[in-house]
Amino acid sequence: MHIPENYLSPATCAVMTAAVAPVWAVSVKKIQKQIPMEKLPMLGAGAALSFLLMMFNVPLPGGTTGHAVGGTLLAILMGPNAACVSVSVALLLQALLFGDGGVLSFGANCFNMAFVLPFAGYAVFCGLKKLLRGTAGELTAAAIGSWVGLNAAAFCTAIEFGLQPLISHDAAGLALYCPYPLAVAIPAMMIPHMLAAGVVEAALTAALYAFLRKTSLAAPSTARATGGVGVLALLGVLIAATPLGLLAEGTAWGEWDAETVGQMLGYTPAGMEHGFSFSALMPDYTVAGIPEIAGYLVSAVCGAALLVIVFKLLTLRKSNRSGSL
Amino acid sequence: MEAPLPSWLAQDEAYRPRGDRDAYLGKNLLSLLQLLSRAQVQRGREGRFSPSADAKLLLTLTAVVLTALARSGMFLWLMGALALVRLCLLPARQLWHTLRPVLGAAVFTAAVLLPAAIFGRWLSCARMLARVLISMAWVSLFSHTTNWNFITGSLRRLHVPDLFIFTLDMALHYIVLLGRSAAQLLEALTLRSIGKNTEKYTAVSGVLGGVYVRAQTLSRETVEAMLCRGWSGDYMPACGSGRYRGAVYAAIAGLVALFIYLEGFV
Amino acid sequence: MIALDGVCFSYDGAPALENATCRIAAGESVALMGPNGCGKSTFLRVVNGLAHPSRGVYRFDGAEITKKSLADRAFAKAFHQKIGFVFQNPDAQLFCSSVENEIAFAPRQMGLPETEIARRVADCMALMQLEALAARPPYALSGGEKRRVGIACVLSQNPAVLALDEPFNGLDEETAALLGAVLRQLHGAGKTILLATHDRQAAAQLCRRAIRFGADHTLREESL
Amino acid sequence: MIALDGVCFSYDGAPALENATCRIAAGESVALMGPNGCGKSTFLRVVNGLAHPSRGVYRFDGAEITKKSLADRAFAKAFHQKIGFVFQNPDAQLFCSSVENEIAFAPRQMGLPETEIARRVADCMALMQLEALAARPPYALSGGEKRRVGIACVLSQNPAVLALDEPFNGLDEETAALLGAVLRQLHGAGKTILLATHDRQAAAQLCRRAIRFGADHTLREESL
Ligand SMILES: Nc1ncnc2c1ncn2[C@@H]1O[C@H](COP(=O)(O)OP(=O)(O)OP(=O)(O)O)[C@@H](O)[C@H]1O
Ligand SMILES: Nc1ncnc2c1ncn2[C@@H]1O[C@H](COP(=O)(O)OP(=O)(O)OP(=O)(O)O)[C@@H](O)[C@H]1O
Ligand SMILES: [Mg+2]
Ligand SMILES: [Mg+2]
Repeated sequence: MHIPENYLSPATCAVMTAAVAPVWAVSVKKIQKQIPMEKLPMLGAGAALSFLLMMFNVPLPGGTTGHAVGGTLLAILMGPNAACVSVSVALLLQALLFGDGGVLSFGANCFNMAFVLPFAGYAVFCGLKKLLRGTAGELTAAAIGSWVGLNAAAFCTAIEFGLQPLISHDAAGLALYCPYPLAVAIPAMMIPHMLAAGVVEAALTAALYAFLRKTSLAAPSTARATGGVGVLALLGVLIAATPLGLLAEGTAWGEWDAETVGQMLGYTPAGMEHGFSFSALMPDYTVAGIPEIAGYLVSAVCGAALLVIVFKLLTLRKSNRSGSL
Repeated sequence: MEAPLPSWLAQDEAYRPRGDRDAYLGKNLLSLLQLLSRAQVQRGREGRFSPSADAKLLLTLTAVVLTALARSGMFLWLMGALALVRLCLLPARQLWHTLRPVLGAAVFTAAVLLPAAIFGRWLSCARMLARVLISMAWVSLFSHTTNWNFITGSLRRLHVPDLFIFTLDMALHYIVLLGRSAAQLLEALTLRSIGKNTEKYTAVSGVLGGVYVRAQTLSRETVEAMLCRGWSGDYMPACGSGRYRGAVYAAIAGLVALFIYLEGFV
Repeated sequence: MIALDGVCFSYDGAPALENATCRIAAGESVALMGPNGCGKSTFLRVVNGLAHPSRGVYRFDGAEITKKSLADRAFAKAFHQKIGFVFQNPDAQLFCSSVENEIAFAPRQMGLPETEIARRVADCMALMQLEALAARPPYALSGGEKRRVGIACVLSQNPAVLALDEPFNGLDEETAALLGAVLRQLHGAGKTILLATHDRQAAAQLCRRAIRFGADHTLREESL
Repeated sequence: MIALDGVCFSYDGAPALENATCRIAAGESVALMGPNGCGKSTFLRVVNGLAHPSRGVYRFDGAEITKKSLADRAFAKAFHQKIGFVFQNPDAQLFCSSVENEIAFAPRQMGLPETEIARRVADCMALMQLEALAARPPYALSGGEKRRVGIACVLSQNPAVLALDEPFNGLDEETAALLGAVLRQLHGAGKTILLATHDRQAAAQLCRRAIRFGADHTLREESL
């Protein structure tokens, strides 16, 4: 469920980053207190694990990808704070190295996958573990917890997507970022995550946890005593506050009525009348008094550069590429 | 003291392998190992005149933010043109590596936007696609022209907490480690898989356990090596060089000025 | 038996072998020598079909070894049986759950009867003095013990060509002498031996001929 | 400087050190010798505070080294700075993203100023002839190159005690001679050297005294 670049408006990205920043700060503080020095590299190992799990991803309809995250497993093994840092780092690696998930939407991705996911999953795990006794009970709790965690994160992602057409569009009512409203985004995100990705995450979590328990490498999490109510309350407040923050930013208060929503859902084909012509791609060619020449100049540069690139790639095909491993 | 060789070892081996298909599980395990072994973190190559990484990171962030904010087509075209020009200065192989994720993202976005485009929102979809392409190109350029050693240093300059940087460094280390031990195991396995394996499942579980135990051992040894060399929990990552920072800051200022001008804020 | 013609290989653009041309006949014993990083291990990787030349041709017993030819499983298995490789880093070579299983892996793959497997395992353990370690997992051994297991599990496969990458490293004096004796006997029995080493003395005792690698990754013949 | 009294250590019930008692004074140079699996590496692990005796006492500079005493970060840091460890398997020792960073790791942890770090890195790279490899990632090196990096990154820490586990393994002749000369000079400058090796000649050239380990994991003194 990596949100790519430019699917969320910059304002949304800013709000989500602001929401996740205090979580990071608190996590780092707690980790330094709770985790002994020689266990710290395990955070890196956790990040690597999460990174590898996220490599196995499939595109989903609705604008994102589906894959396991392993956040709940990490939370169970190292505590939710450590899981938060690990998954954040894995996401940073993916954003900067593989272009998977945007740089601007990094905050939003972290909010969903590094905060909501491990904390929600861990809370469910802890709650269920008390009810279901024994090893089997603990594994069940881990599976259900991770399923819930992943779907909670997917739900947040869906909401963030679905709000985009409402809060940012141009004068003509055309969405500037993700064009799908809540009614499309939520089912498009939730159905595959509930049926596929969540199940994979649950199975992986249970299997890996069982394996680690068997080899007695799963040390009891260090953060048990501190989690609980405070974290849950923080989670609730942040989740409640995020859409408010988006709306309060002012552009959309007026349009937040049934009529507009209905209009958005109905997909009135307003853009049709523009017809199909190349120049429409840059309709405001001459905005702010730039002479048309500048536009042509830039296009010429683009064309020339593209030609060079294609040529270079063609030479690459000819020279053999089998030399390296 | 020379004991004679065992008789079988003194003879030539008369061995003819029979045809054999791998069990489903074995095949899947092999492909999993292959995937793991390819999980090597790419390391960007710095050009000779490459500016310092923190400045480049700031430039990239600025470009991405402005691209996301821009409403004028002209500015988007400009950003695209800049990215294209930088791209065509790269050597062919690096160019291909840089372009690959961009093209992937473009195809993915196009597929996602198709329904909306069919419903008549093609203009906004085209614009979104352009934005995605352009910012992806900038980010990809950054990561492929920056040595990863310097990225952690630049994060330190941007006041990211040491714990994050440490976790990042360790994650990179473990990804490489896991990939390499998977690759080595795969090599050892291919060299020694010289016939029909009668106990496929025990072999498979043994190999999986082997990967796990090796990762475990290696990570323990890493911690020991760090302890021995004076690491005591607080981490001191390297700082990158401060080359050409002024020039990059000027470029950032230029971009922002252009943005303000083209977006009609003045 | 082994014929390289103008073989080049580079890791991600960094050359490791330049225009390597050589012939090694069956039954020969050849030392590979040269400074660190000159390409000895890479040469052995090419010879074992783990790395494929970016330019040039490598032939084993007349058949060209390429990625494509090794995709034929029966051919690949026969090829890998004929040539045994002792890695420079024994850690990278071992993956079974016990020393005994490790040594039995190859004969078991070859489908030998259980009595023959047991015999080979016992003989190889005796040769490398591993009897006391039979049930130990290979990753919980000392450095020299791992090396011995690595050698034993290649011997149990009874390959026609032995490619040994610094096999004496980490062995104690007694075991090193023993390994030298075994290698001499194997050579006497007609096996081909490729020995990468920095130890001039050991090379001279075992081999008549050396291939010397230069720091520029080229190679030339030398007699010992 | 280093004092072991009746130290025992075993891995999961398998003994590796039995009742080891020895004294090593500051400025001494001592060889550790013995057959494979006799406990040399384990001895060095105990001396470096990586393994803790199950019985007996290990004192370094008069302070007892236990898990508890090493939990004090300042003490642990000072202790680890004073003693440098070259691992038997160089692969296990290297974890940074480039050779340069690897060598700079220890001085950076010590909080030295950047100019001093740069100087030490340059000096150590020159000593081990690593200049050409500065920007390479350590995992993409040949075996001997890794070993050289492993040694350089311990030298850059300038420890009072050097614990070297078979440092000559895998080095080419020239580099081995160079390392021998460096070690002799370090010994002359008053550093303490612990050298685990199977090479009797190298040991005799560098050390006056040897600790010989038996196959039964006990140790006794020997003069070279
Ligand atoms: N995995 C790798 N990735 C990139 N470069 C490599 C890799 N392995 C080796 N090299 C480089 O290839 C060259 C040849 O390496 P090789 O391992 O063949 O040397 P060698 O002769 O075996 O040296 P040594 O005596 O140290 O074992 C060296 O310059 C080395 O740095
Ligand atoms: N990780 C481990 N787990 C269990 N046993 C081990 C482990 N490492 C070593 N041993 C055992 O402990 C004993 C001592 O090993 P050590 O590595 O100290 O030997 P060494 O003297 O360094 O030998 P070498 O010359 O082969 O390096 C050996 O019997 C070995 O099998
Ligand atoms: Mg080598
Ligand atoms: Mg040892």
